[in-house]
Amino acid sequence: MQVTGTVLTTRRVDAYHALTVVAPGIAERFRPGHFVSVSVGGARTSMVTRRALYVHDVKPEYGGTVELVFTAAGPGTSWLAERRARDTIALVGPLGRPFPLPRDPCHCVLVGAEHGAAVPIPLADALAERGCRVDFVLGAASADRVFGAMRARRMAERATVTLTTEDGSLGVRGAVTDALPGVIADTRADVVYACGPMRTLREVTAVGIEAGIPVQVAVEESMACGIGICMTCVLPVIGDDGVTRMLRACADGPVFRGERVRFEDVGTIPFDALGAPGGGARHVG
Amino acid sequence: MQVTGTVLTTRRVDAYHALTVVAPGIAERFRPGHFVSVSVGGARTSMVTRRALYVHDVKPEYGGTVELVFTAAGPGTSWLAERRARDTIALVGPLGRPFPLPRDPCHCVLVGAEHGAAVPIPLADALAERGCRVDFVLGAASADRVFGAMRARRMAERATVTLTTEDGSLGVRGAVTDALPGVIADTRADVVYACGPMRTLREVTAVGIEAGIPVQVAVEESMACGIGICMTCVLPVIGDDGVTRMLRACADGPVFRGERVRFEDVGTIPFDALGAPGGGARHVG
Amino acid sequence: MRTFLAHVELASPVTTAAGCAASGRELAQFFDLHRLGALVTRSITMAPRAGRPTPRMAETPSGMLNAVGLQGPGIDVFLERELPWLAQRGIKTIVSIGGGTVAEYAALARRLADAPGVTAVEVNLSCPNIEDRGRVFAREGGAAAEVVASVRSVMRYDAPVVAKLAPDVADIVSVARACVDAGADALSMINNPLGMSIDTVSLRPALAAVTGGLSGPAVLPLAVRCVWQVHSALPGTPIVGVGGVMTGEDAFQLVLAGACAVGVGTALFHDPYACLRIERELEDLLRARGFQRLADAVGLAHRPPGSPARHLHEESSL
Amino acid sequence: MRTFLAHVELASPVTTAAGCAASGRELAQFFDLHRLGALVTRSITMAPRAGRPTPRMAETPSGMLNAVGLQGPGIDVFLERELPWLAQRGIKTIVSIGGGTVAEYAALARRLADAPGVTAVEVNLSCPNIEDRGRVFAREGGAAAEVVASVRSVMRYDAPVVAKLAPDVADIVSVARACVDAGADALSMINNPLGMSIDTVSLRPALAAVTGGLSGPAVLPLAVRCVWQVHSALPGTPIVGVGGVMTGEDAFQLVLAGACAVGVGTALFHDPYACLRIERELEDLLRARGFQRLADAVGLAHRPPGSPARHLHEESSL
Ligand SMILES: Cc1cc2nc3c(=O)[nH]c(=O)nc-3n(C[C@H](O)[C@H](O)[C@H](O)COP(=O)(O)OP(=O)(O)OC[C@H]3O[C@@H](n4cnc5c(N)ncnc54)[C@H](O)[C@@H]3O)c2cc1C
Ligand SMILES: Cc1cc2nc3c(=O)[nH]c(=O)nc-3n(C[C@H](O)[C@H](O)[C@H](O)COP(=O)(O)OP(=O)(O)OC[C@H]3O[C@@H](n4cnc5c(N)ncnc54)[C@H](O)[C@@H]3O)c2cc1C
Ligand SMILES: Cc1cc2nc3c(=O)[nH]c(=O)nc-3n(C[C@H](O)[C@H](O)[C@H](O)COP(=O)(O)O)c2cc1C
Ligand SMILES: Cc1cc2nc3c(=O)[nH]c(=O)nc-3n(C[C@H](O)[C@H](O)[C@H](O)COP(=O)(O)O)c2cc1C
Ligand code: FES
Ligand code: FES
Repeated sequence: MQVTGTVLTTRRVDAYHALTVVAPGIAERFRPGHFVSVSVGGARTSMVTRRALYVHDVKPEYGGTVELVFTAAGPGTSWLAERRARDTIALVGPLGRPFPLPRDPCHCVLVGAEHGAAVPIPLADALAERGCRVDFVLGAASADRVFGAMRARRMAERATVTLTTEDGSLGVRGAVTDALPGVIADTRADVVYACGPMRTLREVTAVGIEAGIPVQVAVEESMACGIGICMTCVLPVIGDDGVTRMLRACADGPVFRGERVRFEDVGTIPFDALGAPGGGARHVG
Repeated sequence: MQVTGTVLTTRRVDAYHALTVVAPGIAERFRPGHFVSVSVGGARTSMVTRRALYVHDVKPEYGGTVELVFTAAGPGTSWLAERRARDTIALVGPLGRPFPLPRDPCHCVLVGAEHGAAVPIPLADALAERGCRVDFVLGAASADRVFGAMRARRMAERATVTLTTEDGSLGVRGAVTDALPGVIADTRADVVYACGPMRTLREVTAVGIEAGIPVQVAVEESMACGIGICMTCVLPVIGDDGVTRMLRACADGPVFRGERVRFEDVGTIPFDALGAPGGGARHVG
Repeated sequence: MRTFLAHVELASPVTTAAGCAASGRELAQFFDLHRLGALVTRSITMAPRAGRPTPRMAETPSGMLNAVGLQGPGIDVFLERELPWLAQRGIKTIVSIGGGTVAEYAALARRLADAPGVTAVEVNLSCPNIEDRGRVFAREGGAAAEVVASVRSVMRYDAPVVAKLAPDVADIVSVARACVDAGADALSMINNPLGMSIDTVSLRPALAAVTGGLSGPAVLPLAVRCVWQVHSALPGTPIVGVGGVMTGEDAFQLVLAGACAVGVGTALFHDPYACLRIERELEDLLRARGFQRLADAVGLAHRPPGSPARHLHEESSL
Repeated sequence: MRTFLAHVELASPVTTAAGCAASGRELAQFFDLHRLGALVTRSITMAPRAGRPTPRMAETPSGMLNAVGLQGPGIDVFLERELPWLAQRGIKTIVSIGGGTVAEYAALARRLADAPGVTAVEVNLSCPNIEDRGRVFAREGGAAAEVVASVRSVMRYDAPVVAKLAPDVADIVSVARACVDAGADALSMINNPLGMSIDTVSLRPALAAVTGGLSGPAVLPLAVRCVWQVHSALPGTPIVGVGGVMTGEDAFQLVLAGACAVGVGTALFHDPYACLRIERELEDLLRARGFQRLADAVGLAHRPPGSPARHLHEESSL
């Protein structure tokens, strides 16, 4: 659904900007892994595409608020970063397929890198509700980009929070994937949930495969619509039938099973994908 | 010159918006009849052309401020109307050729219609300084669009202020040109200065010709640059040599002698204009 | 607000633009597709197509570039799954087709000829002609006409054939005329002009495909001009105006230039409800200007200056 | 930051775009014209021209339409007053010329051949050919080539002849090639594509001339694409990239696509200092990316993906 949300609060969280927006319909239907698309630039802007942002959190206040956490990366997110309380922004959401939750209680490791760390937090709540044990591995390039550490620590009463930074300014020096195998082993994890840059997701998936446990990843591809109609956000994913298809990160994802995503072929059309030029097609007419 | 001005105050004046902007270089060089061009829409806007606005007034505060008075007519001026104190706006100015002032004291009638009424006010100051008697005729469609009446009344100690409205909601019912002949006669005016819609300027010029006195008009044409380089703001004006040329309202004007402007031919290329298709050219190579 | 595309009546003048509404189901989550004038499908190809590599999208000033490369399921799956879903719901469907040879277009049309639920066929002529060194059909009147004639000859007589033209030509009127002479019942314009963007960080083209189609508000003035020129030359030919329509006012410009229906593409990416909003805004504008019917406004900007606007100030009942 | 246009050295890669700097004096009030790569004049015609009626301008999304109609003083007054003013000050001047017949272009070039102060001649090919039912020269390689050949044959050997191309063609490369084969020393692209806007209040075309040229950021992707395609086909031909350049980053896109100089038009209407700002921004960007000279970046986006960016991470001294 599309709503015009009113900004309730804005704040800086280290390197990130956080906006809390009143958006009842979206908050109500939110599940962890969902994202929203936000129009940027205001009236008569030259920016025609919306920006995709994960929903970090929802709260029941004012009928329902959503919290967005983002980096001012380019002109669109910079514009968003300048919003103030009482400004309105147009949102479409919740979008995408959320993380599938395990039917029975199990041990979960939640990995979040860079702004992707906004996603594990609400996911942890949902998992904890189902009686799962939740351990965190959160990381980024530097301390000011490690998001959600405090909140994770508060949630993880029974569990652990591992922080990593590339520059060693906080927690373990290195990437989340350096710490992950140890955490999986220590916690005897059943499943990994991950959100972050594509390179990280690829490595997390490799770690999961190595450890013999499934990995659920929430991917990030450049998106023009976020609702499945523009076909610009595709990546090669292997289906249940073993066939690789160019699936939409927005509507078929953003959550996929890590081992199904052909990370090494992202940005290409694998020759054996359905409908690939020169032969991949299985159903040529 | 181009300056980034800081908005000092904003206010509504009946149907108009007034912005006072700190713009020292512009204020210093301002002469009545000058205008500025204002960029609108902010970063990444889709509006690429600036908006031309007369300078209503300048004040010495903060090194020099300019006051702009305008109607929120379309998207650009509506954006301007939303500016608040401390916002910045980019201005180029002062632009155009200002009103020529008489060498010796004389009797002047200043005509302002619609937002054009913003111009006579500072002009009256300059004329009064030279010892001229200044009478006003200010008019608009309705009372809320008659600008500057109070200020004119305060200035015109020795003189008269005549107000007109089309709907009769203030002053004389009718147009400024209905009242003008009487004022010219009563004050034994030597010259008329006028600013307002083109139709009004045309009629004011006719009144001046009838009365046998010169009229100085400040015209308004759609402008893309305001500095004389785009050639979009032209109108047919008769030169000292009797030849009609398509002159630029922005750089050759906006002030012209009324009887030199071929008002009835505005929006056309008169067949006898220099360089008109099929013959008007005097200097064909 | 009703309109006619050739002899077919549409309940609204606003349709989706080809390739901008996927299978239709995606938009159905947001609103009832019956409220569209028609759903125009992506360009259906013979074989399934995986499309172009990513990045497929780059934002440009008031526009975007896309190089999707006609990703789609191919005609078999389309007829098996996508068309029936639309047909069962009675959604007016204009099927866009794309091919690499005249024969391929004809074969596609043949497959559609007795398929239930095909309101009209739109021929996407912006495909590279593999028999002419990849030159796009729409760039050459002769090639475009051949495609149109072959499609018209096999298509059901009561399904209009709409030729979709591209603006990247020296003379759009001559291409339009060639298509109409070859049997096109209506024209749709414009498809995306070819553009390009370079990433100044990677120092490489922003799109994997290097060049891509420009769409969005930036191209509206090109669309209005094309519709104007073609309507001027072929006033009897129905035109679907497409290109940069974001608001009812944009749609109104195309209508005044000569379009009897309006396609919406990029705006849908921004606002899933764009078609409904644009129809409402267009209706309000027409009413405010005193028009009783959309048809009275079609091509109205062509009337000589100063001629009386007969339709105006009469009672309105759109 | 120096560059070469054919054999002529320019002190800056940024020039004004034809018809966007009037006589030069208007901009001289704002900055020293010597800081321009060159001042490109309006297109000079044989006779003085009053141009088109107003309205001549309409704003469009991220762009504007203009229909000025080459208003100007004619070659006599230009040679008497405008050129000497520039020449006396030693301002590098590229004289744009426009005509209605091949003979007229040749006659204009003859008048410029021994005029002091002509750095180069730019041939505006977007003029209607009155001998071919008003078809614009730039739309047809043959006509464009005839004009270029006639100008080249009479022009001073040391003054480069620059052919200015329009994007409204099916194949810009073939027009470019025809011009180069006819003797063009360099190419400039793009001129304005034809667009149109309709005033939804008056229900009439927004421009008195009905259609007009589209300029501004909206056309940047078209300009980048044209420069890319032509540089790809004719890597040895110097190209002046023009169209929608508002920032140094826009200019950088054109340079990476293959332009060795960049023309700025509409941006000047917005910001009289645009040329200087754009040069500064371009220089900063080049430096930040480790380029030592502009020439190292020209056409760089054409290198095969993954090829080493040799220029990078070396010491910079632009
Ligand atoms: C499902 C999803 C969820 C996301 N969640 C977050 C989040 O919670 N916090 C956060 O900081 N960032 C998030 N991103 C990335 C965010 O969308 C981009 O940083 C943002 O779109 C960049 O816009 P810009 O105007 O700042 O930059 P520009 O580079 O100017 O953007 C230009 C265009 O490219 C698109 N684009 C550029 N980068 C990306 C990208 N990484 N992903 C998608 N589109 C892109 C933009 O949508 C726009 O159309 C998410 C992306 C996706 C796909
Ligand atoms: C010398 C001069 C001085 C002016 N002074 C004032 C003033 O003091 N107060 C005031 O209220 N208005 C003034 N105007 C008119 C004002 O410039 C227009 O109302 C304004 O540009 C409209 O912009 P918009 O975005 O609101 O409307 P839009 O119609 O969306 O504007 C679209 C484009 O048309 C141009 N345009 C539209 N109308 C005009 C117009 N009347 N004159 C020039 N360009 C136009 C705009 O610059 C813009 O490029 C003046 C105009 C001129 C030429
Ligand atoms: C992502 C995308 C995909 C498109 N796919 C097709 C297509 O399959 N067939 C077609 O004829 N046009 C296609 N188009 C062109 C649109 O139908 C339309 O002509 C063009 O985008 C201009 O309209 P707009 O500015 O409203 O998007 C596509 C456009 C976009 C942006
Ligand atoms: C008002 C105006 C007048 C122009 N006059 C000419 C001209 O006389 N000759 C010419 O070759 N191009 C002319 N052009 C085209 C520009 O030189 C340039 O090619 C085009 O506007 C694209 O660049 P821009 O987006 O930077 O304006 C003109 C453009 C504008 C906007
Ligand atoms: S972003 Fe449009 S289909 Fe995914
Ligand atoms: S507005 Fe550009 S020349 Fe007057």
